[in-house]
Amino acid sequence: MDDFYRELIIDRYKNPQFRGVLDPADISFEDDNPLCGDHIHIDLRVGEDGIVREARFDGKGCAISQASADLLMEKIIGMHLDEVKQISKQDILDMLGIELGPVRLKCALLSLKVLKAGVYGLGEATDDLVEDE
Amino acid sequence: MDDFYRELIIDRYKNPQFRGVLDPADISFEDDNPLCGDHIHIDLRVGEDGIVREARFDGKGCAISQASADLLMEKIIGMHLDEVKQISKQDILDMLGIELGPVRLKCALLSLKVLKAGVYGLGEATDDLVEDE
Amino acid sequence: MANHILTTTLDVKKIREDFPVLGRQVRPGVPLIYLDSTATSQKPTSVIETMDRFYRNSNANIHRGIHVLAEEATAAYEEAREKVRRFLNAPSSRQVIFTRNTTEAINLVAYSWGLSQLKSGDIVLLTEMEHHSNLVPWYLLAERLGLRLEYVSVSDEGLLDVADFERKLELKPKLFAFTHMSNVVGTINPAKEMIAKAHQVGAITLLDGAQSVPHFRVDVRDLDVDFLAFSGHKMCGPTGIGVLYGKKDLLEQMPPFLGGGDMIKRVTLGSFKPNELPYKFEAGTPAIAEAIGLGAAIDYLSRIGMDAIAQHEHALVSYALDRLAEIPNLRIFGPSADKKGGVVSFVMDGVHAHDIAQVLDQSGVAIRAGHHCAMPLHEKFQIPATARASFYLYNTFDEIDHLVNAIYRVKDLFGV
Amino acid sequence: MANHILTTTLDVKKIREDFPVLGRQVRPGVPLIYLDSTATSQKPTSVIETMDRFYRNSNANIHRGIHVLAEEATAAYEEAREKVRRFLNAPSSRQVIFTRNTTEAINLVAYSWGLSQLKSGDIVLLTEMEHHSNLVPWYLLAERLGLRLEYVSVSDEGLLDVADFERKLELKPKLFAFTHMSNVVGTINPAKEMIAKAHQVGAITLLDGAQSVPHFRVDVRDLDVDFLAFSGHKMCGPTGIGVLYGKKDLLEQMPPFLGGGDMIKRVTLGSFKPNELPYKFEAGTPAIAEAIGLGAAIDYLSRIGMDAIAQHEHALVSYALDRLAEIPNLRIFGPSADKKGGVVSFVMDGVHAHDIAQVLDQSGVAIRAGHHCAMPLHEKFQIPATARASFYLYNTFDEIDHLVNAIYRVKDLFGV
Ligand SMILES: Cc1ncc(COP(=O)(O)O)c(C=O)c1O
Ligand SMILES: Cc1ncc(COP(=O)(O)O)c(C=O)c1O
Repeated sequence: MDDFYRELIIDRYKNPQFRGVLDPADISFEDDNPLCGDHIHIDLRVGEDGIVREARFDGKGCAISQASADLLMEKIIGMHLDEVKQISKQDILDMLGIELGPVRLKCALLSLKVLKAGVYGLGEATDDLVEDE
Repeated sequence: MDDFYRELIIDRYKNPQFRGVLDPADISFEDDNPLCGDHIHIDLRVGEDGIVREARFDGKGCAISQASADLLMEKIIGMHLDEVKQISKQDILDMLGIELGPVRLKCALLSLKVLKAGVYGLGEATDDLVEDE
Repeated sequence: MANHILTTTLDVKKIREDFPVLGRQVRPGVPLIYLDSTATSQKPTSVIETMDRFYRNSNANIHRGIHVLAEEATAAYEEAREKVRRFLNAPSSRQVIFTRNTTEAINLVAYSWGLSQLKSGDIVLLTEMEHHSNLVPWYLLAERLGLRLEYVSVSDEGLLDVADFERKLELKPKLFAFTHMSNVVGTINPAKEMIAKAHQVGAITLLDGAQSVPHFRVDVRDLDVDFLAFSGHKMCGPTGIGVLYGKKDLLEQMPPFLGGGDMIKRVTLGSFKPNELPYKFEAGTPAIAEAIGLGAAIDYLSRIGMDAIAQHEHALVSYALDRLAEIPNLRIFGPSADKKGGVVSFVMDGVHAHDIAQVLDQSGVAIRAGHHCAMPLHEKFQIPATARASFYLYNTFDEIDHLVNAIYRVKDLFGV
Repeated sequence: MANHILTTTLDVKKIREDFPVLGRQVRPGVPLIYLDSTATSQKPTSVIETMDRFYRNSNANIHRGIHVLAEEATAAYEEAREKVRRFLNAPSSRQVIFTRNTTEAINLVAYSWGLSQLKSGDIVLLTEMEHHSNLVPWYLLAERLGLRLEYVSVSDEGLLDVADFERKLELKPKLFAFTHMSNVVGTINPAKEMIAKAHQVGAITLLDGAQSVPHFRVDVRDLDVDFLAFSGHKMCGPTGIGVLYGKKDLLEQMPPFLGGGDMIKRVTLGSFKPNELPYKFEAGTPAIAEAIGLGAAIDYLSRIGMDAIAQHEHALVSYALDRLAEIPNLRIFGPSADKKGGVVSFVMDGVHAHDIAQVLDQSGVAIRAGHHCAMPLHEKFQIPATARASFYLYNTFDEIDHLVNAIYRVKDLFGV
């Protein structure tokens, strides 16, 4: 049990470091996981060079979705948008350091889905964005 | 095999005794078994006293449906219409003297169904007419 | 722990032996505690073996075949229909239509009865506690026809508001479609009285029996209900099979829904004549083995006895409500045990329902977390998700103790 | 008996051991000779046991569950979808929608694509050799929308008339829906060429693969077909499961068909947002165990090899046609062996098809008699019913000899 809820996840869930809102922001996007009501909003500030300068998430949901969003924001600060587009499902799993079943995977990947939809400038966040097909 | 196709059935199929048309007739009705294309037409002449005076069938189909129609015509001549209404599924099976699966049962009962729909003056022949529910 | 009277007339130990999966360890040393029967029930050996035997001995397509296998398969399939008829006390097995599940059964009514009988401006009355299966078909129909949908409101306690129901009936709905038992709060609605009242204003009634038929005696003649829908997989039967029961005159008037083999009497190029009931509504090769499996499930449940099952579940849920009430920071939804079936939904301050379920799973306790396909009810309660434990004939008081202990572990882990 | 080259690359003796029912005696001393696979195929042990294992070990409802069983069930269900994708060479498993059977898959297209894309006066092109499943859904739709239905005519030999097809295409049909292989005369239609021609006039194409997918390699990308429908029960899989494959852009544009759980993203009182593919079209609890069983069937067929299966069936049907041609007063329908799959339909002067089937059954030979859900084709041939023997991977040349001998017994009995 404690394996699963690694200290990192509980810690980031209870004490997130990148929770917040950026106003103004260069890129904003939000979506939810309809299966559980998880909701994630993401704001990015991006330099002219395409490098992410600041990143914040807001939302509510389970420990996995919120911790994963917090860790993801940390990860992308300093990245080029083109690199952000390359972040894969596996990167998120490595970041969390746990194994996940298909349902919790959706929780873990929600922030990445929202992030990618925002970065690509899409109208809607779809699962395709985070599947390694 | 020969059990099943009792001599009686093959005989009545090949040499029916009540095949034909009555014109005019007091009661006429026809229907088919949609599952196999069997078709039965029945004509009756009925006295003022409600007794069946003459009965003929016409149609085409399998040995069971045609033999059963032929035997049924023979059976009802001389019967009162009220008695005809009482003829049951089991009566037909007894008359044929064989056991039948659910599909062939429909073949065997087609003539009774047509007969009853005609006698009751119904617009349509339904399976309810020949089920012992 | 309070002093509880833990009584049941079921020999649960023996019943558990009928369900192979209940002997499973989900991880080495961690036995399964299955508290998710509202989502789907487990299956007894007799059901599994009945289908197995069918495939090994009698498998054939039905209705049109003359050979021995086809006759055996047809007889077994129709015998299953008769078992359903008897289980529901329905007048005729012609009124028993096999579908995939509750959802398809309700859609069948929406497409066939609804599209042909309803028109713009007509009112369909639902409730706020419906499963999506008894909402979305009506949304789709409302969009197509311009219907007006109304909802009987649900109290904070999780009961239908009787006064609101009577007010809504004054609108003269053409259809009142409602759940017999909520899959979230467990409320058992007084279906018989509600159906009678709906009939008084001329409404047709549809009862979602997904959670009632598996758990207590449902008598369609006593209820006088017009349509009843339920699923095999929630009542010890296989997946892929459900039932629509309907009153004969309604079913007879209804146009076909799906077109294809078996539902026709005659087909020419450009026209067809529909078959008689129930075949009119069973297009194509049906779920033959699954219908036969459902028949075996009904045999199994009938052998145990639906009243005994209901009593057992009532004892379990009473105990569960008492034990859960001891836990600080737990909010339990739904009415008291006397008004509900074996379902308990709850939330915990500071821990999302998904996390509760995940941590419980580590202890082998299988519950469900989410909106349970009843988003509007969750919206009403202003929560995105609940954790839900649900019980069936094979659950024990012991398992509820395990549930409670596991919930304490969640609290420890999250420090709440 | 003519001199036949009886060759096959299949080890049929070994294959037969995989199918428990083939060891059965239908009556004491009378072994089963199953020649009715076109109606439904038999099931290998691996398929039966896969479903059995699922119910004994991992049974749970899918998608929404967090516990171990739900995760295992979800993974197995989605893995089955991936197996179907690979089997069809479809681009994405999102394009694989599970239905009950071929019939429901075609109805899904008629209700969802048809109702939203077609309008009064539009032409739907079918053929005279269609199964009722690919006729009646279009009749129902035509009635609702005022469509015009046209039919590619069938020659006396049982082939589609190419010139008539090209003439009908000039009418610019919006949809061309046709069978890949006739379930009566066995004709294999040149689907790839016909689809290309239909696309040239802008038609959407739907292929009824009920008889093709089980019997030879069907590659949706190579065919470039827009929709493909087929049934699990005809390809060694269980009843209660079928598939609709569709091109992604079409499926994405299409509105939902059945409403309920799982096919939604979000529901409020009065509105909903549909889920992504393929879930948009899978309302309610799906046939979970059956999808997994279909996956096992695909594994089984793939292990044997679809090309080897097709070759074997071709050898069987060639032999059967030769042997049946020897019998006086037998009229055989359909083209020569090189243009067809493993199906032979025939009539006998003076003996109804039902009686043939019945007498054959006494010898353990299971064939089908009737219109085989293709009344219009029978009308065309001006016969009410045919007797049909059909073959699959587990049939032998020996069994065909038994069939022929049994037919001679029918002739004796009826004196024809
Ligand atoms: C060509 C064809 N299409 C459609 C069907 C219908 O299949 P199902 O009854 O599984 O829906 C069949 C099966 O009999 C068939 O042979
Ligand atoms: C009350 C209620 N209605 C309908 C359904 C839908 O059942 P199915 O998914 O079997 O169609 C469920 C099952 O979750 C339910 O609990």
